[in-house]
Amino acid sequence: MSGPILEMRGVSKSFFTIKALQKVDLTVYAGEVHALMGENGAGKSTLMKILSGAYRPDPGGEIRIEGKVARIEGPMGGRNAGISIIYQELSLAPNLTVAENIYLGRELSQTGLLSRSAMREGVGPILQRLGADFSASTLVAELSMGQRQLVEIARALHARSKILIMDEPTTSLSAGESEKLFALIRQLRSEGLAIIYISHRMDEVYALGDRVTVLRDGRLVGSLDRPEIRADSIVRMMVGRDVSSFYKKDHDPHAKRDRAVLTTVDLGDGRRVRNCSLTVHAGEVVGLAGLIGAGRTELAHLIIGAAPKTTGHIELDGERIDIDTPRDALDAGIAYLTEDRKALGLFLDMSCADNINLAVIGRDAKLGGILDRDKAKTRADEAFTALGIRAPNPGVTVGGLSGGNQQKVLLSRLLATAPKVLILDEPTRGVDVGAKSEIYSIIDNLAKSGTAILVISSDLPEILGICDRVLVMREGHLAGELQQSATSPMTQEDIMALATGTEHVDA
Amino acid sequence: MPDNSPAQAETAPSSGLPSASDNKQQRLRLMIRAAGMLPVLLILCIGFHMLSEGRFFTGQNLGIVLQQAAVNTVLAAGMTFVILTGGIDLSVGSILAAAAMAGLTLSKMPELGALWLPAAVLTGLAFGVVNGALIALLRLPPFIVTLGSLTAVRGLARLMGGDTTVFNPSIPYAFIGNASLTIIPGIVSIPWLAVIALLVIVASWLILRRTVLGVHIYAVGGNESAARLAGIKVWAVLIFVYGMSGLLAGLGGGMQAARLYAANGLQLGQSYELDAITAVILGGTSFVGGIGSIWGTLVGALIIAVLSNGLILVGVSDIWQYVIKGLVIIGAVALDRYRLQGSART
Amino acid sequence: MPDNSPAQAETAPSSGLPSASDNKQQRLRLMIRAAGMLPVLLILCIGFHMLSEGRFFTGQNLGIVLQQAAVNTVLAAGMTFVILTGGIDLSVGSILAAAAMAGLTLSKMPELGALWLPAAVLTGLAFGVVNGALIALLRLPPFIVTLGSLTAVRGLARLMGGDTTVFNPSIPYAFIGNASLTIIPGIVSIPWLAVIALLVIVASWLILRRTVLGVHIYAVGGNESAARLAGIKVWAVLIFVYGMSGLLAGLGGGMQAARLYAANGLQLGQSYELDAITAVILGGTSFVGGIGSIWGTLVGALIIAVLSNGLILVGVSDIWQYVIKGLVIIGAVALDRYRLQGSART
Amino acid sequence: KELKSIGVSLGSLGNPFFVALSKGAEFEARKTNPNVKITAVGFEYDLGKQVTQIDNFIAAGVDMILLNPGDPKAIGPAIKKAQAAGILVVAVDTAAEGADATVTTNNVQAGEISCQYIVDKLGGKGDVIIQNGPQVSAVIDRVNGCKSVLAKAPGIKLLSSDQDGKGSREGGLTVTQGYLTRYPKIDAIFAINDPQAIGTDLAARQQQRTGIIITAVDGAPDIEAALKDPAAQQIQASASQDPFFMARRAVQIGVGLLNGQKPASTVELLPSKLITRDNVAQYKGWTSERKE
Ligand SMILES: Nc1ncnc2c1ncn2[C@@H]1O[C@H](COP(=O)(O)OP(=O)(O)OP(=O)(O)O)[C@@H](O)[C@H]1O
Ligand SMILES: Nc1ncnc2c1ncn2[C@@H]1O[C@H](COP(=O)(O)OP(=O)(O)OP(=O)(O)O)[C@@H](O)[C@H]1O
Ligand SMILES: [Mg+2]
Ligand SMILES: [Mg+2]
Repeated sequence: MSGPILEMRGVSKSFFTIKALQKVDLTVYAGEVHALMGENGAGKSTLMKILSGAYRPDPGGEIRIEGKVARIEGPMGGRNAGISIIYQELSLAPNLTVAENIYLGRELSQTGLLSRSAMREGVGPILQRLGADFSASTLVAELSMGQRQLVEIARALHARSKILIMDEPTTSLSAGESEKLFALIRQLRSEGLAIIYISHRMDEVYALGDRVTVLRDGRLVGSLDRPEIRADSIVRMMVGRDVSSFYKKDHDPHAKRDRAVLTTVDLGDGRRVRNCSLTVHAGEVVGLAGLIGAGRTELAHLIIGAAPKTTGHIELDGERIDIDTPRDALDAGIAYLTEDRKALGLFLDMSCADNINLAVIGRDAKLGGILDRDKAKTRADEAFTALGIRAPNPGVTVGGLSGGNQQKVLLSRLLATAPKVLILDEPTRGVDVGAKSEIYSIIDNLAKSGTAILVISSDLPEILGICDRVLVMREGHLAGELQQSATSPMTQEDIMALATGTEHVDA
Repeated sequence: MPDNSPAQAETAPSSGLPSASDNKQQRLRLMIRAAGMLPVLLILCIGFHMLSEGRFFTGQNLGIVLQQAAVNTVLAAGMTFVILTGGIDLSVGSILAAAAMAGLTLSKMPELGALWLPAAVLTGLAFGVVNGALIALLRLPPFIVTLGSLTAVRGLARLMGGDTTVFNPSIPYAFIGNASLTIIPGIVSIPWLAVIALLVIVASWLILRRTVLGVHIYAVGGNESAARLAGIKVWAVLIFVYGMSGLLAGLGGGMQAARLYAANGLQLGQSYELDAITAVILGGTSFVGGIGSIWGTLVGALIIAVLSNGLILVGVSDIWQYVIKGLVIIGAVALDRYRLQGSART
Repeated sequence: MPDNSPAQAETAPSSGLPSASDNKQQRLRLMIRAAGMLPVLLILCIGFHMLSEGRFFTGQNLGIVLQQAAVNTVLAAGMTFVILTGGIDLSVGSILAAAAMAGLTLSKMPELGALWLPAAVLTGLAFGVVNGALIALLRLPPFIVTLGSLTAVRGLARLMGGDTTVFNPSIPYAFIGNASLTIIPGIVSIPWLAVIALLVIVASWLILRRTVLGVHIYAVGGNESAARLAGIKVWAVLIFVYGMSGLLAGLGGGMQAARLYAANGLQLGQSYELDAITAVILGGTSFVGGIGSIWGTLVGALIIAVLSNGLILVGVSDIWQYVIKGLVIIGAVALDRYRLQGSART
Repeated sequence: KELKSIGVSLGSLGNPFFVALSKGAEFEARKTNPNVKITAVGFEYDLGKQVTQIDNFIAAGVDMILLNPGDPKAIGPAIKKAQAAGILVVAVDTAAEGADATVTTNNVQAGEISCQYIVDKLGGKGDVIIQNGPQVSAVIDRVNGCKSVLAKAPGIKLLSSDQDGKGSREGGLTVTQGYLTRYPKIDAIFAINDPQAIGTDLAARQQQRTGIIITAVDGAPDIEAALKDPAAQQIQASASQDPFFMARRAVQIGVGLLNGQKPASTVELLPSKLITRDNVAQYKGWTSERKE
């Protein structure tokens, strides 16, 4: 084997007082997929941002590329060193077209004038390879989250570099798109690229990883070679303890369900959702699967009144109710966890306590509007213990928490309203294994206590693991239903078949 | 407008300090942030005191400074509500003029004269609610709506007085404009205008920090779409803040009327909005919304008043007052930025 | 400031119609968006023509409208660059005054007189670059920085002329201020001021739409941190846009000087920034940055000029001009919003 | 030739002085032709805006422009343009280069009599402040008139003349508050116009400073009231202007010119009379019903 293409030695980084990385080493070879693992906040993204030039490391460490010491100064430095990166937080300009975003910072020009057509043509092949269903001249603002992620991937691939970093590239992709990406990654590996791959989805790491490096609390824990890659060992290295029974299903999945809580009849918005009729019973966990852009989020928005419906109506406990705004939904007892917690869920500059109490402070208030600060404090403290939120105290701002803890804060806000129906949109997106299993057990406990739960997820193992019944959406309508039964368990293939509509499956 | 955060190439908000050990330092940082421009204010005061041969820190002069700061403080308090939601209100100067005209006109009617102050305040409220309704219900950009009413309300203010100065040397409650509240007879007294301004600040603080509405205002400014999904009636919050800004502009109009015994639809309140916005921003409230405090606004308004007063005391000519004021405003935020960065680095 | 998008609870712009079948409709929508306020402009023109008994659409009057729109168009073009990056420049009026003063002062020197126009433009550029440097390098908020220079530069402009009017009836190149370019002798001629404004618009369009720098300006406005991560020198882009705004304000100062043969540090350019910003926003450029076009700005500037001219032609009194102007500005954006919503629904 | 339409461009409508001016113009114009079309606009002391307004008047085809020039010299080219379009231009309140005629108050004289009053009252000895205002020619003339009188009295010390009271009550109040703190002894203040004088008085009363003689120029309605107000003892005189009459004269001269009658002189200076607390009862103010 030739020498490593990348060596990082003793790299540290602190933000003011937090030590995000302490003397971390990383060695990557050409032609391998190197998985970087760790809990939320372990420092994975920070390490990669140092490599790409977005952050400047603390003095002391050393980075070698192809054996030569490299000083990476600024994003341009990273690019010139042959490194391209897909950032965890999408970093696209929504007001520009797909082609402009892909070429951003290295536009094609002729005698000082921009060559738009050349750029459009230049990105065609890569979009095709990724199976993108949008054109190079589409505005990024018009794309869904998943499609935007494809643009990010296209941008990184298009730069044709030696080292490709992918920081959680599949969080917004569903099984189909992910498969296409994996095929591409394998091909790039065979072409001799070094790929650093970060994900919280174990199955992806098993499928792709040639080697795994694990970080914990900003320190290197160790590296594993292909033969040593096993779930228990990785998880133990990440978390520092064993995580048993990942998917928890203590509530009875086969119980007889006769009390329908949420029923939608022929719901549609005249655009992306048509004739959706579904029912969720008390104590039931129903999954909603589908490809990206199938309209699942849109359907959830219709149910909670965040988008105007043109057809159909909603019944709660058998009675027809009018829901025109999210406020109506909350008052009726329907709570919704958004898929985009930063943009649509949290108030990053506000404290955890304020975030948790936000939906119920009106209910708690004294004299018609004076904050009940004691009640709010108690509620926040309770939520911290109940969900195991790891933060110094409820007074710190949410923006500083790790993804998993942010998700739990958001979940606490919904639970504070004591909902009858809980709609969870991608509840574990970007959340590490430890927090994931905690969220699963929260869902399980809620189901046990009789809450009707609808889980929208693109993570098929997750859907199969926690749901009693799965609905599949395709192109805006419900394409079918799969029932968990003792004799024939649901499989990923069943779901994919319904989601893509390629093959007829008896439901 | 982008709030150029001090973090350099870093993308994520640099706020995060989850680990317990750092908690103390975080609190310290927050305190420094809250203290905000106070050091700048102190430096200015002391500087002017020395340059003016000890004329600045006299009971009488401090009274004058407070009085001059009062109207701008009241306007800036209203502006704080608006800017906290990420909006802006350019129409406060015109609303102030219209309210003063309405109040003075009423004050000259024999039977209704005593009601002039409520009339002025309600006039302001009415214009503010119209602004808010246009912004919240028709979803028009605040800058354009209030720019439009800056112009239109100015016209209405002139119409009210038939385009001349309305004056009433015997306006009821004139004491709020020129008299002082005596605390210790002969030694400490505070101008009534300053008392009113202080009450407005305290009331604003109560609303912002002790009521549900206050939390909702910060939430709408922090993340409007999340606020909507969390069940907050965003439109109601917006109408409230613009209504509040209008109401306080109306109160400011009443204060000016009592102080000057006169109002002129065209001249009164010209470009007051710039002073109010400056006070808010000097006070550390972020233009993107969701971050800021009313105490900062008070400090900001005091800085502006001290600057105007001090430069005259020192005998700086009118022209140089412009130059120096401009530079001090820029210098103050630069200092603030530098100070915050420094503290963040230690 | 939040750009209250017409979409309801949706967060991201709800415009999206990615599938190919909808492509035509999308293009139609884009065209309507680009046409922007054109219908409003046409309605105003026709309305004024009828109300003024046919005086509006005469060669002479159209020339006057174009000439009056010219300076504001030039300022608004610079402002478009700034607002596209999500910033704002309040200092253009003061910079215009300072540049005009500098130019006129130079024009009276026998040897250097001919250089007065470049001198004015360079003066503007210098102030603009200082603004840009403060914003880009010290990362101060644009509103405060340019508010500070609004004041400080005004003071400097007054200093330059010793606080009096500088007057030069024989200023070189006076023709650009008052003469016209004849296209068809005796029938069609365009004021030189309008020609300059049009050239500025075309040049701005070229920069924004046909150069790499233009894409970078849009990118910084759309997502500043993404732009930084893509290796764009954000600081350079910011210095460029504020420099450009200053340069064009300097050019505007030169144009005013040539038109008036005179300049006054105190009086010239007062609150021009509001007109420039109004033109930009009427033209559909978003305050949050990243979205907008220079053609829209041209239409916005023409609307303002037509309004001023038409109201006088019709003989509306000064007071009512205020009221009507304010309402038209609000009405225009409301109409625009309504129109876009309508088209989005079809 | 009949006067069919007239354009009026004034400093700022909304200022009672200019309102009285525009009323006088309207009164006289209606007397010659009851159907005359009058458009009065304020240029807010922006020369560029005034030139624009003149252009618009040209486009609107008026017969005469009544003008309060933003700058006496700089407005010259615009006046020429209007004249080239066959329009008569008459300047009021401030002289303008090239205008067909000018009617103004004698502002130098107004400043003189207002400050002479101070000198006389002080017996030629004392500390005096000139509270300046926006640097337009009328203000500059008044200050020059005042300075020339003060210079003739060697016992008078001029403490300051470089602060701008912005022509308003508020500005006068703010500036005076500073002055009162800065100077322990002030014997008299000359304010360049009436609103500033009233602001000055308010500041003095607020700080219980007495013995300051305040004089001004204008004779506006509010100074009339103040001169009659026993509480405002320190306001003692104002050199009056008569805007209503000024505008009427301007229109009269203009109509004469339209019909080929040349006035004796292109500049008509209207003398200013000093109103004091003693003679204010006889003063006929700006807003009194005028029919003659
Ligand atoms: N810009 C920043 N300013 C301050 N602290 C930061 C910043 N970026 C990251 N941190 C902190 O550094 C630590 C490591 O964060 P990092 O984003 O690298 O974690 P990660 O392993 O990528 O986590 P995740 O799996 O959630 O993406 C965290 O404690 C985080 O709060
Ligand atoms: N914010 C948005 N702006 C524009 N179009 C959108 C937006 N969100 C979704 N869409 C479009 O609406 C359709 C349905 O998207 P939706 O998000 O409801 O699907 P989903 O099944 O939840 O997929 P995802 O996994 O991406 O969340 C897609 O075609 C998508 O392009
Ligand atoms: Mg990460
Ligand atoms: Mg979704």
